[in-house]
Amino acid sequence: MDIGYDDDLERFRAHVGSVIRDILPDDLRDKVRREHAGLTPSDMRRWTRILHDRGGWSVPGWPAEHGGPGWSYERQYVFERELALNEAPPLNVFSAGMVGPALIEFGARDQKRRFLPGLANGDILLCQGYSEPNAGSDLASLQCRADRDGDDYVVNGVKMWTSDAPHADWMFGLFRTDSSGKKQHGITLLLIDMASPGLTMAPIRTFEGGDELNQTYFDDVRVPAANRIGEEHKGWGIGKYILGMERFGSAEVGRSMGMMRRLKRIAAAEPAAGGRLIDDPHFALELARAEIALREVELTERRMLFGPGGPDAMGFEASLLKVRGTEVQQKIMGLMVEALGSCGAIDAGDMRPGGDNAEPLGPDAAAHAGRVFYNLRKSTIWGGSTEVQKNIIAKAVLGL
Amino acid sequence: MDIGYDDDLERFRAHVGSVIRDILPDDLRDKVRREHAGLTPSDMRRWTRILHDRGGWSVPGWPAEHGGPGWSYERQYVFERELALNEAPPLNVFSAGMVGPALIEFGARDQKRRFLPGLANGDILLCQGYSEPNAGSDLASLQCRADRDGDDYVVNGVKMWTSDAPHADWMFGLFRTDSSGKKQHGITLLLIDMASPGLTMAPIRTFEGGDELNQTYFDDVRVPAANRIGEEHKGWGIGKYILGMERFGSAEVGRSMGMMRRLKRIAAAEPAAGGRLIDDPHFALELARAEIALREVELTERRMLFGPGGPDAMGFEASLLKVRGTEVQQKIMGLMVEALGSCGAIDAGDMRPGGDNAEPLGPDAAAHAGRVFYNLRKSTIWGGSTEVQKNIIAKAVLGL
Amino acid sequence: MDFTLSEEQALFRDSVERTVADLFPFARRQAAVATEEGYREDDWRRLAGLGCMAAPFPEACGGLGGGPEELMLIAERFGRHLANLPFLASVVLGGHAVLFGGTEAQREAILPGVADGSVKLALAHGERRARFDLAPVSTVARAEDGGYVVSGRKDVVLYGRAADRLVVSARLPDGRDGGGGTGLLLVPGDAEGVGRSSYATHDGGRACNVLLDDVRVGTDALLGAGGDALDVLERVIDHGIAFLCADAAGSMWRVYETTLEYLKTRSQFGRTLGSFQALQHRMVDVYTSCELARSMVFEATLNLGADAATRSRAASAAKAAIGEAARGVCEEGVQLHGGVGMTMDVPVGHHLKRAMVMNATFGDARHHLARYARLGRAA
Amino acid sequence: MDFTLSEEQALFRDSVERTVADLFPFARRQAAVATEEGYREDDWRRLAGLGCMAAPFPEACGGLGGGPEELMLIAERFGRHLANLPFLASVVLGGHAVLFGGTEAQREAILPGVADGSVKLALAHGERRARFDLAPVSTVARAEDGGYVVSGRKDVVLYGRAADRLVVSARLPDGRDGGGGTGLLLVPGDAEGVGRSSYATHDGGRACNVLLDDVRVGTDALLGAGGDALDVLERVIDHGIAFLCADAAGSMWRVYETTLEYLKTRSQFGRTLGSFQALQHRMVDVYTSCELARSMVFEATLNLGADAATRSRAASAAKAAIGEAARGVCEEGVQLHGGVGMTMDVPVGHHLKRAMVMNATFGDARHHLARYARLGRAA
Repeated sequence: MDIGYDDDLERFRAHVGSVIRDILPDDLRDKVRREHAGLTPSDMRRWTRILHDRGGWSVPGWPAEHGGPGWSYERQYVFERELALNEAPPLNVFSAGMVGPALIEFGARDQKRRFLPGLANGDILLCQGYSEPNAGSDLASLQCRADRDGDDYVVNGVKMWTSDAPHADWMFGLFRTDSSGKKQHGITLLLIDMASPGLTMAPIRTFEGGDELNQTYFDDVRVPAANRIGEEHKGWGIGKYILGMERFGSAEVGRSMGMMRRLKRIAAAEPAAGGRLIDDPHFALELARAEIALREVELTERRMLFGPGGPDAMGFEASLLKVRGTEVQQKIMGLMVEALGSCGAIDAGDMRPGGDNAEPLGPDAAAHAGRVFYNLRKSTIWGGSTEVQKNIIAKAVLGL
Repeated sequence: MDIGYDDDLERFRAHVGSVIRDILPDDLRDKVRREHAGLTPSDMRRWTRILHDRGGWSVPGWPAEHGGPGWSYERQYVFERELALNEAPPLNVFSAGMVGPALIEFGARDQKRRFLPGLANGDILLCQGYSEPNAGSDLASLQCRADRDGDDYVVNGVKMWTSDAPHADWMFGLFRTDSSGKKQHGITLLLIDMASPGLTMAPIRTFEGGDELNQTYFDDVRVPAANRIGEEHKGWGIGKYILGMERFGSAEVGRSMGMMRRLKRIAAAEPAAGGRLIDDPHFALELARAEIALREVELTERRMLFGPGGPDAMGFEASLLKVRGTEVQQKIMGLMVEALGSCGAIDAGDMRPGGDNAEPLGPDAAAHAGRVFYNLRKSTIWGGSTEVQKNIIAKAVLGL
Repeated sequence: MDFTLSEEQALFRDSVERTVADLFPFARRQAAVATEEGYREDDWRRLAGLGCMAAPFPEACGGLGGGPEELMLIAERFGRHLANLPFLASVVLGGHAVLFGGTEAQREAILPGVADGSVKLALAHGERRARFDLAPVSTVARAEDGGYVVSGRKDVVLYGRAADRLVVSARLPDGRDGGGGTGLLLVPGDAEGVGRSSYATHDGGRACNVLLDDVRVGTDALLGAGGDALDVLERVIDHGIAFLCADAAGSMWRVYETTLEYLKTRSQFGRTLGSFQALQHRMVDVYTSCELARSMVFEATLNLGADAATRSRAASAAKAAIGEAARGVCEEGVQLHGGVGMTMDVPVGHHLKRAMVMNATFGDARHHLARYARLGRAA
Repeated sequence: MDFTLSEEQALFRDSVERTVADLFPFARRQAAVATEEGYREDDWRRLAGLGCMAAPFPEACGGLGGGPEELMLIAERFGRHLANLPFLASVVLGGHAVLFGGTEAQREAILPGVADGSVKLALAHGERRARFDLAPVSTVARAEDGGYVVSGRKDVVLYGRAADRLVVSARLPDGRDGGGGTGLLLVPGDAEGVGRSSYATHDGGRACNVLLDDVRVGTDALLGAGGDALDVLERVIDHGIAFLCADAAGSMWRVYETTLEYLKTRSQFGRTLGSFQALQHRMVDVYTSCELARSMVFEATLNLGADAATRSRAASAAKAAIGEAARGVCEEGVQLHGGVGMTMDVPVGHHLKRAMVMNATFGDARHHLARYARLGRAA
């Protein structure tokens, strides 16, 4: 048994790590160091392009015929970890890990030809159209309608919590095409051009001041049936498949490891009782607790990904990774705010270079700690809330 | 506003405190200092007699006509607190606080005459016959039958978790006299002579080694109808009334305050890192946390007891005192075990004077810490488990 | 043991509640937060008219003769409605520094303005390198020309830019009281050499860094008869802690109420959220936290007049307990609101911000647990 | 990354499982606990016959050439079935002290007996005043007549009375290796001057205090070539920690399974307990703790061969995490069993005792969090 990398994987790690450090633009790294604050959709396009041009690294799991390097799961895992540890932006998970693989698996030849290259090189940004005002945790009760009319669907309704909708080129979304049966039936997966007539957006501001979220309104939006993925009425299965594809992502272990490194840098720089905060016995104990909690999730993820059967054999028990991983991440971000002492009260808006606040207080890297802390409250709510995940585990794993 | 005692109450406190120290036998105090380990029913008889002879202090809330001092709620509260802080055994709560008041309120004149003097002076010890094998949290589903036969009831069935049954003179219990209606109906409250023919007992050993619990079997046990309290079939209300009478008890704040004092004595004596455990920054923080948590419960209890309307106005929100009070008590006992370091592994049985272990390890006062810690796991299970209390609060207070 | 407000206090609380509720409906509150100073002078005057600023001061200083209990009643209302005002800064910190630290003449000269709301004070004490410790002060007051010259820097001074006068802590020159202890000096906000760069705190409040660059003040700027002011500072900040605890408790109760309401109305899976037992039990925990917090507000408030060790221990107990509880309750509130809880226009997230700022002000829970333990050992 | 047992390991695990399950049905286990030494010599021999004691030792010493992974497999089975045996004491602690600290000659002389189960060792190191720190040793070995005279007292020596030989830590005389470091000495259990007062631990195990009153041993009693043995002790005890962690994880999984089963069968209010959502979510937390604990067992076990800092940090991480998790899971198990969980004849309470003893052995969670933090700063 071995919990670490073997020699081959270690060589691979060293190689991709050094390339990442090489190709990573300073401004992107600085944004990552601010806990991703300020990373824009166009930054993500640029980073995707850079990785793509390095040999399809933007889509590490895709086979060569679709422009990827076709790496093994182990290598994909190591590569994503190295991105985070070298403080690079993550992959575009919608493109690389979710919709791309679904298209490769279920898409028509023509759909693959139209979409895969743009997903790989960053020309196409996607947004997700799943949630609705009355379909959150209870996703299958979605009501946004797509009625067949000749070669088109006519879409009417509202999607909620659409991240980065104004910057997206296409939405992949679930729509109701039949209301007669049980609610999981009659759902269809469509790709919708965000420039379609009748499609409008309104931002939803989040309480920390972010504006990445939107409501998306559909008013007789015509969608060619050629943009349907899979069969009509059978979108629920593919939609869940797409969510389930995010094998290396939902626990956000890599990002949390990066955060932990930054937290320790901050604690080593912050003053406390005439010394450094990291030497304060009480803070040090909390830090140790968080570090160990993160290690638990990291190793459990490894065990589940690379146990017998590999990632494809992961079952519903993987839900615990999302539950626990997001909890630990929130804990780490909380400690980062706490590390700043009274400066933890200061809102980031005024700590940007050029802001009203002449001299930033607290280590620069933590300038956005508060806002990111608030923003990350979402991670236990979205993508299947902690409560929904526990229901799933209770039923599917525990048999309750 | 005032969270403390006024001058009058403070004088009362000083007086009863000094009397308690005066009349408390050393051997009883030593047992209390061992976290009540070894306190026997006959110790409780003796202590009740001592208090009784001091002017009815064994039944502080009873009016003078029944042999009590008729103290106000404030004085009862202060007196019970002083018992705990002076490391005296508590009152016999079944007699003084639960069945006695119920008899005074609902009992026939003859019942009062027969039972009250013995309850007050310790001649009568009671045990409680509520729970059954299939009626624990769901108490109203009890099945132990009492069938009317002339002037008697004939009782058949089993009672479970009967504390100190072999030492008790009488049981107060709830029995099924009618199964036709909803389950809360048709329950009758009886006093049963433990020497009755057909009544047998079997001990239930608890996992820490205790033997206070029993199953009590009824095989055609005849109980005179004169021993019924209140009306036939209407015992559920009185039974709940009796439980609700325990106004000053369920959170066990006084006992926990005594424990906390002892824990601090131990932490001041235990070695750690060349100094004392109480100066260890990490242990000190846990200790502070527990002390503050206890203070929260103490003050909340005071607020609820002595807010507008006084103790009689306490509603279902008082359930939180039991939930939180028992949690905090378990936390304190856990810290006491932890304070002993590697000696916390040693079973008390062998640390008694004269045991195999020539020299007791760890402070003598903590010799029974482990066993008491295990024993107190019961406190969140019995008397309405934490889960049941939360259901009650959710429904009655939150309206969910 | 008396947990009942006097009739007068109950009336006062009710009138404060009506006014604060009237001034701080959520949308109006958000508009005030977006202004330059983060609050409206009109609102300030309206509360002054109600006697809020005068409440805790003696009548001889233009006050109404109340004290900690009145401050508690005000703070609970502020927390409940997320009211942002320089009240803690001016009345509780600045005002009480003068009240406890000033001579009778200084009190009578300064406090009437504070009490009628026409003058605002701020306490410029904290310095970043000291983290949450009160004793280390590196700002210096040199004796020069029959006065003092003050130099240094103060960080995160609450509502410092709104203040007419700053109460600045500084190391006094040697020779006076032997070792040159820490003194409190009254410095006009617009004195030459005072720089104040203001910024928002997460809860929409305001704070600033104060740069003191050879600021000249007269000898009469020194509060009191001299001598080390650390005891005064401890006492003042314990009052601030009690105020923050009451504010946080008010905020917690509001989160409890609105979350409970949300659970009763929002449906998922064909049932109201409130019918799910797992959420019921969590709401019971939230409710329990609120009740315990209310008790600890009494602990902090009603011990403010006790001896220093009792007072500080009670304040630290409350700050540690309520700091953790407020954050926990607000995090639960956001979580139980689901996506809705993440939005700018729903108050629950703003309550969480208030809890986080409360924890970052005057020491976090760990700091106060350690202080509590230390004071317990000394006792 | 390889989380699969070799075929050989899987067979070994299965045969250990069968045998341990056969030897320790709960009632039979309780009967063994009630015997004088707390275990049956027959059971010990049966496991020796299976190769359990030989598993971790090199073939040159009569072992089977396995190592930490085999110890982990054994420990998990012990924890699962609450097996009490002097295995940790003799094989893991005593045996590995000889393996890591002894000369080749000592290893070959002593370990074959340990490996075939005919000889039992115990590690007599801990002293009460040191609490959980390994370094302070007040037991002294004086040089006299071409040997050592050992005096002192060792506390809570696991299965000390069952041991044929004790590995005793003592301060060596000055002059040898300069400052007289800590050495490990092999002392026959029945040597003159050795007093062993045995008692039960909460989990039904046995331990004793060892009084050493001028106990005389030869120079060959000193393990190794001399020199400070603290590094050896750290390494040995990290092995003990990994073993305890695996034992605790096995115990946790068993509590999870039996509690789940109980919830599925026990009814209250006309429904199975397992249908209540509040309990479902708590069982999910229990399950999650078990999965995380399994990972941390790997962390501790598979780093035993790493450099000292990595090894000790991994051991402390696992000990802290699993120590808290095991106690938490067992407490939940008792609570969810209700009154039944309080009874002597139901295993769940005994699992809680095992978790508490685990926490009291080689340092509690706080101790290991602090050690982990210290090692992290040094790195």
